[in-house]
Amino acid sequence: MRFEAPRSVEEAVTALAGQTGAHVLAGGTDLLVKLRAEMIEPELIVDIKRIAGMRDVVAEDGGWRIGAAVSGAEMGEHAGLCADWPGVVEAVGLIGSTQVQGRATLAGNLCNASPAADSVPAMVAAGAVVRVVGPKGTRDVAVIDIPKAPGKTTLAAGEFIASVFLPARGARSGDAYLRFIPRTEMDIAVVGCGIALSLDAAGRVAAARVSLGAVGPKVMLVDAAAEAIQGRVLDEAALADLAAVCSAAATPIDDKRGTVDFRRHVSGVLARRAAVIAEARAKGEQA
Amino acid sequence: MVKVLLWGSLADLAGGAREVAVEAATLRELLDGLARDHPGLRPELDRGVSVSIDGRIYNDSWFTPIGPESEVVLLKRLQGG
Amino acid sequence: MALDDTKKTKDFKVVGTRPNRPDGIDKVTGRARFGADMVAPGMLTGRILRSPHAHARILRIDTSKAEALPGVKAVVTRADFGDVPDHVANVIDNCMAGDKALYDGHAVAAVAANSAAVARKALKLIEVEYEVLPHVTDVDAAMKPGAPVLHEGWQQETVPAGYSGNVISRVEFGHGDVEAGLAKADRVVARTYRTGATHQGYIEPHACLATMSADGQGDLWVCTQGHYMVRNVCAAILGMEQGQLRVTASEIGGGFGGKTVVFLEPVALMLAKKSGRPVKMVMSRSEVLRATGPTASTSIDVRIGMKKDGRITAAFAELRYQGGAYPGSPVDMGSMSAFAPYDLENVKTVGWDVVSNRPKAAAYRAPGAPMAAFAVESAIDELARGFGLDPLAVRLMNGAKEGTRASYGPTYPAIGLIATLEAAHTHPHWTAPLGENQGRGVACGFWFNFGGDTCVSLNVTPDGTVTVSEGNPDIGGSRASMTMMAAEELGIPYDQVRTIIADTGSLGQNEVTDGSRVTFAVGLATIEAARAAKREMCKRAAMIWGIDEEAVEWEDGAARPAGPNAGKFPPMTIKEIAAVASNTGGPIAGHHEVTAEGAGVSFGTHMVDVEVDPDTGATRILRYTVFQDAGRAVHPSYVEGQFQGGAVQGIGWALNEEYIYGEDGILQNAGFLDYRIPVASDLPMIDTVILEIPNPGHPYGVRGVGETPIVPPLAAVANAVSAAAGVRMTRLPMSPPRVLAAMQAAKG
Amino acid sequence: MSRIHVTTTVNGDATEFLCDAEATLLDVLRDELGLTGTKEGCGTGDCGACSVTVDGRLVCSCLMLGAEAEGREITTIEGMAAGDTLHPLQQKFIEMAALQCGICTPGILVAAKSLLERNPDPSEEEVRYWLAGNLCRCTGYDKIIRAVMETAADMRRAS
Repeated sequence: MRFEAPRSVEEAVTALAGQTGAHVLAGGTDLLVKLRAEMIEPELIVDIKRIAGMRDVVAEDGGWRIGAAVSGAEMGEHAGLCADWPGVVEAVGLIGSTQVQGRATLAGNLCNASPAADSVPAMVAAGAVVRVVGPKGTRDVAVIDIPKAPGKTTLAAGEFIASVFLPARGARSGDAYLRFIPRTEMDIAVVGCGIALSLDAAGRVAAARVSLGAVGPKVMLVDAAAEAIQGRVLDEAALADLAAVCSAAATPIDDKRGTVDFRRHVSGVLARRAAVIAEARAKGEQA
Repeated sequence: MVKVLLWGSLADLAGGAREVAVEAATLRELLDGLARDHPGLRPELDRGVSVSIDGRIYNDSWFTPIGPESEVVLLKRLQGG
Repeated sequence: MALDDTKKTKDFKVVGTRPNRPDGIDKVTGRARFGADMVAPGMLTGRILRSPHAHARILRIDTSKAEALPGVKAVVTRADFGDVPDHVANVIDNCMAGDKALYDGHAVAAVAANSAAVARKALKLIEVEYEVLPHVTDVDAAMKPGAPVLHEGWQQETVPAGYSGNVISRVEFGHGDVEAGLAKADRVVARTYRTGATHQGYIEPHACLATMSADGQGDLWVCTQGHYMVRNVCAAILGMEQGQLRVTASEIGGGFGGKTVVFLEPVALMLAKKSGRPVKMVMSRSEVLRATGPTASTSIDVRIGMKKDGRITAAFAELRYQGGAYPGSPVDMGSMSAFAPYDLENVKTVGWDVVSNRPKAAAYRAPGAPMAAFAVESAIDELARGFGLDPLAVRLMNGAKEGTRASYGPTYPAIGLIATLEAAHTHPHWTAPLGENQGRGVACGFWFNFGGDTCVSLNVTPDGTVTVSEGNPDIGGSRASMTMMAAEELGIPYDQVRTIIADTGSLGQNEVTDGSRVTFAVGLATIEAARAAKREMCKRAAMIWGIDEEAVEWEDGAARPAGPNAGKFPPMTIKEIAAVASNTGGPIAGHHEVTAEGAGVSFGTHMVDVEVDPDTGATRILRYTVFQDAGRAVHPSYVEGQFQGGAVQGIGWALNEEYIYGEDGILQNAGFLDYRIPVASDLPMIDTVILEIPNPGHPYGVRGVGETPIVPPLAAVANAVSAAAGVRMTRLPMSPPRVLAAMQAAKG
Repeated sequence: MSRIHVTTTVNGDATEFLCDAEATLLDVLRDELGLTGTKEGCGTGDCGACSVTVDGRLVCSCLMLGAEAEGREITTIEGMAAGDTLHPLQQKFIEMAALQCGICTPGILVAAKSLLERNPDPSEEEVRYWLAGNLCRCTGYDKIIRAVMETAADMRRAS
């Protein structure tokens, strides 16, 4: 195995081009676990952290462009991100321990392509777009289109994610992400739910994006959930409808972390709770 | 004679008696006497037992004295963690 | 000289205080050397190839390609060990599979190579041809006729006809007439309870460093709860004389019973023997979970009858414990301890030891008792609540006391159960208000505690300070406790004594650090060794003063003339006597070798408040209080630490920890990610109340305290969750999906 | 396969080492540099026993390659005391019996120090969540949490 730490995107693309068994290293919190477990035996590891800009958070078009090597801890310390996309920041903050937070990244969480990745439903709800670089140039891709199947992404050979773009939050808007785990920390999500919504002047839901994690082979954007609350005040009836739609939309499996029935039920529970938080944030309340 | 209380399944192997009498003044004499008088107990005795004498539990000390009025109870060999 | 046999509380100067531990600085600075921290010149790395099948016949192992790989210095399989004595046959078969691999992770071969990378590569070159066999991992399934049988012909004479060969033994305890007693009850609860298999979960993986010389001498550095056990077992397996194998215990990073057996050690020695080089082996976490530890999973039927005033009329439990691939589940201990806290006229327990395709169960803190207590204490709680009675009052009414005939046979001497119950009953926790979705549970627990072979050597140095050598690895502060007892007995300051853990070449046989025995048994031997040294020092003073030995007594660290005819001499301190030791007969020491008997049994009562989320079934522990009899708390901080640690391990067992096997018999959660031990944010502070009912079998009244604290929490938490959720939980762990499903089923 | 030459700073000392590309920082610290105070409990970032700081940021050294240490500043448990003067956390852990076996202790101390550098007045909940990635199987965490909070109070009083 070889290790390279290129200083530019071009160098990284060159290093990865045509190299079989090459893996990109950002935070490494998934990659090193797989390496150690001998699930992967790379020929080459390309550390992208020394590429200019990879560790920066930059304001762009009213939103934020987050370098692929920005850690969860750094996001949590960024006042602008925390103010605009608290749900995304909280979601990335849920990944692993304080120690893991010191390294784990949004891009890595996405490329690991686990259906249970915490930050991914939050990014999907936020309408995040990633900038993919590779031998054929640069392209912007919606986060929802990156995961293909458990452990697999739509990235082509030699491509990697250079940054994640969170769009402008918009007026009267808020987001939230909740997950269910058996302990209070250190577990993989049994169910995750991200919601981003905007309210109209009357406090009705003007637009919403609702996503679910860990209840299907990949993250899902639940359009029916958004439709269920569209134009409504988030009263008990609306929340109950939201919960029912999310429970129905979930297509989970039984595994060591949870059962089908449990995951379906909790999908609705989390959607309801996350919606209340997102609504409060959209109203400018502390939540 | 010392009266020895046997646990339930051990009693079955000693002919059904929950209590047997053995001529013994020490733990060693007690264990030897039980094996001699009740051959059915031998496999369990060979696997090892603990013995409660007047409420104190002994595992190994052969020459622990046993009085004729002592309360003697055989126990499965204790394990710990 | 006059020496009191027992000290009274008011006399203690050191015991009962909280000095800093002698190994503290090493452990907070990273200097302390644990199992994996040792190196030797020319050292090789050893690694183990493990079975990917739950049950398979090993048809052929071809190691030739691995042996040919450059850098590989030795390859070992079961064949290298040949025939071994009967008493270690199962031990080596568990360390290295023979004809069959009996569980996922069972070792089948090992290599030693000059780097970890080469060793890893070599494992891949070992070809093993398996014939995969049907497997069974569930205890009830393993007992059924027709279940895949692990070992033909191993069933003991105690098992009636009609059971699978996996049922190894049956045991029965009790007295009275259970059926007649149940007939007198106003209500009988009859339920089946199940517990998952848990792992001891020590944070330090098993590790050792072995060397073997051509002349047959061996040395082993190892993290273990008992290096004398390691010596004896490894010597038997390798056909060595015990005196030729010197074992040194490293600092030990947790054990809880899981390091009372060997796993790597015989293999490392064999690799060292074949390679002629030192071999270091360190397990990965997944190896620890797949192939060491765990405890038994259980299925337990309980029937208890109660009068409406709370009096128990009869109690019955049938306990089925699968202990993994070899006989020896802790069902005997479970059967003996199940009803130990109660004064019962009619009681019976039946225990079944069952093998299955899982790693062989190792002891885990009060082995066998927590599961039995979970079942029994749940049933008692259900009865008490059903009659609208105070669960603590019911336990006080039925609780065992001095003179009670224990369910396992003997009559109790002075014991502390009632004291713990009374302390719980009057504690503010018991009457604190509870909120919505919250519940409070209580439960009692019992453990035997042991003594066993123990040696202590106490030496007085020329400057009059003292060294104590003991042979039991210090797993939770025992060097501090021994130092305290030596200082107490000698009447000198704590910092004038240093205690070390000696290697197997330095002391006689020592029983493993288990059964909560160390503070009791090693403490007893330390006190006796100090008394021997005091006698010698009194003798030296008598020589110097020219008076009779009998006319000298020891007090406050000095020899003093005593009695009317002793004469008037100023006291001679330990330092003064030590300074002239060479002139008065030579170096001064005391030592004591004993098979300690008379460890006092111990009882505890736990109280816990929980909140259950009605929407998700998630349980949060809100408040927890432990009440336990310590006999005498030598270092109260470490007693509290045992209470707290045991309680939290029990909370983990109750809520989240379990071995999860797939249909394929493969362990699905062999890592700390999905084997979920409690984390700091899961817990509140764990309050403790230490009761002190002295053990008459120890000079200072000490009882073991380490194991009892894990006995009550499974039931205490289950009783609290059942109260909060409004439905009786009978299966552990009470994971959120199980609690939610139970709540939904109860709602209909 | 040639080894990688890395120049870094460990506990304030300029340090060079050679490592294989797949070697973790934990492997390097323990096996190349002899700094065995950093422990391996799991190798998967789930136990925190291998906690160190890299450029002041708390990480699991098992989840970082040794090669990544180039130009970084690493601090381990061995760098916590100043000569024979213990850090207040180290002293308090001993005094309050906040360790039993001691295997998790180095990682917990490194993590707790990192917390107090960021938050000198943490609540009990903040301490518990910050340390959630540091498993301890002996203590039930009670005395650890108390020791961290008391140290924080002492350090606030002293400053």
